[in-house]
Amino acid sequence: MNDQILIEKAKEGLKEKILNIANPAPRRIFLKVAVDNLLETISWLKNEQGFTHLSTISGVDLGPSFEILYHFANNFCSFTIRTEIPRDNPSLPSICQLIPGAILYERELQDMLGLNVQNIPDPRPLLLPDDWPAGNYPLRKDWKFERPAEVIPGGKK
Amino acid sequence: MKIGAFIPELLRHLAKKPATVDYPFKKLEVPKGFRGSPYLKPELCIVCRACERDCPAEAIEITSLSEAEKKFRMIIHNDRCVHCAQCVDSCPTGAMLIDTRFEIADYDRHNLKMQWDYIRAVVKPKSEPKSDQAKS
Amino acid sequence: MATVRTLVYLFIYPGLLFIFIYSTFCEWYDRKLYARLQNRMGPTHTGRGGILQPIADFFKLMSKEDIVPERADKGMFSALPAFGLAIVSTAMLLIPVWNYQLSQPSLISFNGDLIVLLYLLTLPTFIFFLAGWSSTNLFSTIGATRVLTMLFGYEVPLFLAVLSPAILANSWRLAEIAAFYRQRPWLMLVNLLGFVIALISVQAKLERTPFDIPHAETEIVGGTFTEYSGKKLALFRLMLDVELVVASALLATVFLGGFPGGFWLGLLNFIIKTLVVIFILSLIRATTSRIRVDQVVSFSWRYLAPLAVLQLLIVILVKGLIS
Amino acid sequence: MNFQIPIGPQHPALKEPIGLRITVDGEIIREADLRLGYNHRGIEKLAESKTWIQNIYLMERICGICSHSHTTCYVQGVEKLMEIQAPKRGLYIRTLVAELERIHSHLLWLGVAGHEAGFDSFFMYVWRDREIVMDILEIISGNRVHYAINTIGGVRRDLDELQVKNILDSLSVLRKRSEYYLNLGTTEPSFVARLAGVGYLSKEDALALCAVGPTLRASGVPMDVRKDDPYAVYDEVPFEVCTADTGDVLGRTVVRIKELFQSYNIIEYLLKNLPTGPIAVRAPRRPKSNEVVSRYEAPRGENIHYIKSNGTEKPERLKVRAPTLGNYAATIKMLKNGFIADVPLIFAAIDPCICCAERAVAIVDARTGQEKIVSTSSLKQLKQNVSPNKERKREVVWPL
Repeated sequence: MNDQILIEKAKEGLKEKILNIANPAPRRIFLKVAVDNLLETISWLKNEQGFTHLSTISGVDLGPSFEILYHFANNFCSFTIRTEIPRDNPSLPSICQLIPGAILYERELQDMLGLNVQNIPDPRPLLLPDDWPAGNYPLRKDWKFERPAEVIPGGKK
Repeated sequence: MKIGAFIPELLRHLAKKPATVDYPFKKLEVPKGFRGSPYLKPELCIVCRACERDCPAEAIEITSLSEAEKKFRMIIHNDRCVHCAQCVDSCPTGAMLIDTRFEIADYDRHNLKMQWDYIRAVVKPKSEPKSDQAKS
Repeated sequence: MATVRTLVYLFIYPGLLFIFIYSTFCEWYDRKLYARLQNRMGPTHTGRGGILQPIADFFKLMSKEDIVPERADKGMFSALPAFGLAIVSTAMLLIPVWNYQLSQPSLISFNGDLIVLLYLLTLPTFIFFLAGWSSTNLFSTIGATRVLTMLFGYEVPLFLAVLSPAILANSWRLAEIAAFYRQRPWLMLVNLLGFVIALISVQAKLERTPFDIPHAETEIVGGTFTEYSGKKLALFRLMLDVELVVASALLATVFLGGFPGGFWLGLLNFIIKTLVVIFILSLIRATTSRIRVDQVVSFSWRYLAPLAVLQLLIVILVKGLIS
Repeated sequence: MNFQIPIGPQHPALKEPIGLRITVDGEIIREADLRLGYNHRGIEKLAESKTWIQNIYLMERICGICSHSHTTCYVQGVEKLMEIQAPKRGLYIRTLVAELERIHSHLLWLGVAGHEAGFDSFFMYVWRDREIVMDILEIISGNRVHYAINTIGGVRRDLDELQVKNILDSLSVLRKRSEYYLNLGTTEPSFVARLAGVGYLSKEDALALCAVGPTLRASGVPMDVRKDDPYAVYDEVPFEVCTADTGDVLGRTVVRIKELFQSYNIIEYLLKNLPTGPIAVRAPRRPKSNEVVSRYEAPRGENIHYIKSNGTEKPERLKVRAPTLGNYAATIKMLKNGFIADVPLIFAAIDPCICCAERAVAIVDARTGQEKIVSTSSLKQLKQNVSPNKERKREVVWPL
């Protein structure tokens, strides 16, 4: 199977950088690396395995840390690289030099989870309004949205 | 490249009946399974609250009027309803049904509320519900 | 008698009253036709078959709030719609539609009225330009520059195409040109190419698809008319309708032999011939998609202008043959 | 002479609000910048507070046009989390609706392209024929737009013989019409003049900027999730991935019309090989703690959902990446050095679904002004400052 070959190749090419590699379903590979090895792993994936298409970047708030998932895809496999960064120092390198199309996803990460993406070519906020209060990151678990009470135009009957 | 490639088609339709319908005056038939607004058959409701729990729009509200008489009140907020008919699927006794009306707009959102006061029915669920419907 | 005639001419037929009513009818006709060509219903409910819809639209717009942009040149901004309407209505007076005697076919008829009419039809373009420019809106400004850019494209072919029948008829007077072709109907065929060129140029002059570039709503919102609202917009729309009638009447006079036959028959002729021209214009509008402003200019100079010159050559040849 | 033109958030070319600011030099675009956020609804956050069943309908409301694609993507992910397998007939009906939706979306796009190019007759005719497929969807699912046919573990409504026959009859009409439009759209000179060579995106750029869907395929990259990562029953259905190598708007049009024909073939295959049996299985209320990446080829391109469950009734994280967001970076590239007149066409050519792309946070009030971005609070301030009786400024500042 392609998945097995790819996993073998990953083990060969990345060696001790791999923290964990899993293949929970056909055509799905999850590879965990440390944040310091992220750029090398992605450049390995792109240049040596030909994964040029970045589907998206997901960020998950795990409580004490954030998990960032880079979903790559090519014609036969969806390859996810995951990395974890601590909550008190949420910074990770930008991958825009390798994948120019990642810019919008990285800006979204900055807005929504308050991650500090280093060397990002365009650090402006993407989604949030300009008068959004600083330090509010909506997709963090500790950010609670209070739904305002429903107001029916015309008042109560 | 053909100049005026569209002209034959256009002229062919000049004398034809328009494809559009003079809507508020003439109406199209809706098909049989059309999902309109939900309504309740109170004589079948066993107050399992499956509809209330599964409603994605929080449009169904069941309150208890009197515990002793087992009297309940259901309000369907049609102004919030998204017409997904999940309540119909969730209902184990077939008490929730959906009609085929589509002109339900109103000037006042309060007029869109529908309300039923009823005594809880004792009906055995006809068929197995599609999802796990543990009584809450 | 002459005074009464003048007054009737100015205010009733074919002056203001007739032209306003007839132009709204033409708008309805254009809209209905356009809709039916697209397999739609078009205006339906105001009046029989929606025939009063343009009038209803006019009165609705007249009663709407009228907003003048803060930074616009207020005087010019407000004066332009009325000015434009006046120009196209004046142009209508030159069309020979009265009882059709060669001596007195219209209120004023003189040798060279063709040229005056063409110039009166050029002025609305400048009105649109000024309207867009004085709005000081970005979209209006782009629309205004597009108006002028397009003018350089279609104006010369239009002039050449309209002048070639005049050369053949050996007259610069509309009534005489029409009379000439009525006597020799087969000579109208000589001007067929010119007629096509003139139709395309008039389409561009009236800013209808494929030349609705200056007010292309999907590109630059409303273009020149972005800031116009209420009464001013109503007048502009009326002006466009009148311009449509005048332009189609001009083409009917020059290429289709005018409107002979006294008052009633002349009126019938007028209506039928303008409606035929408007039908062709609507068909062009329905058949094509909007092109870019650079494509308009290159199309005009690459195809229309050489063809117009060719038409001129044909006319000169034919003239040599028949004389 | 450069000046900036705001396209949006409210603009007739955009059917949904988005802020696009272009710097033009005469009629030529020099710079383009994109501003999202006008339309944010906070769906990702909201999904974390809704149950798995409620989320089906929430996902459906990400987008009106591709409502089925988001639910399918979500539902097949959740099915994997819950370790259930939808029955074959259910999957066939799911695929059938997906392909009908693709037809409806592509026809809609074709009409919109005509409208953006000022070709209103084309738009009217295409949309008239699109009604046929809308009616089919209404008969199958009970609604024209939000079909709500998916449920966790299968589909909600079955097909009967009469419906199958109706759909096949309508398809033959649609097929004939699509051939006509393919012929017309590629021969009408004024239309072709607007499409050909506009919004060029090279193969390298398309790959580097991670474009998806027909935008990518029109640049000559045969990437289609249906083929690469078959979900539902696409591994059983024969079809081809349509590509074009022109990389312009005309190429995207051709790719979409070719895909229409593929969809007709797929639907015919599905209806002729429709298996019997149940249409859904019972789903548990809670999945185990797990995670899944679900991909789907929406009409606009690759749609990807990352779903993480924590063993409760509600998802821990639901990340949605709709195809439009993936194409924005490429759009900016395409717009540069184009004409103002081409903005709506280039923008429409990615088939933007702004609702899809914008869904991450609760309230958004930003408004793109002409010179600067003005927030609502300062707008309200402005409104209070300018009283109706105040004298108007007389000085005129010419924009040029």
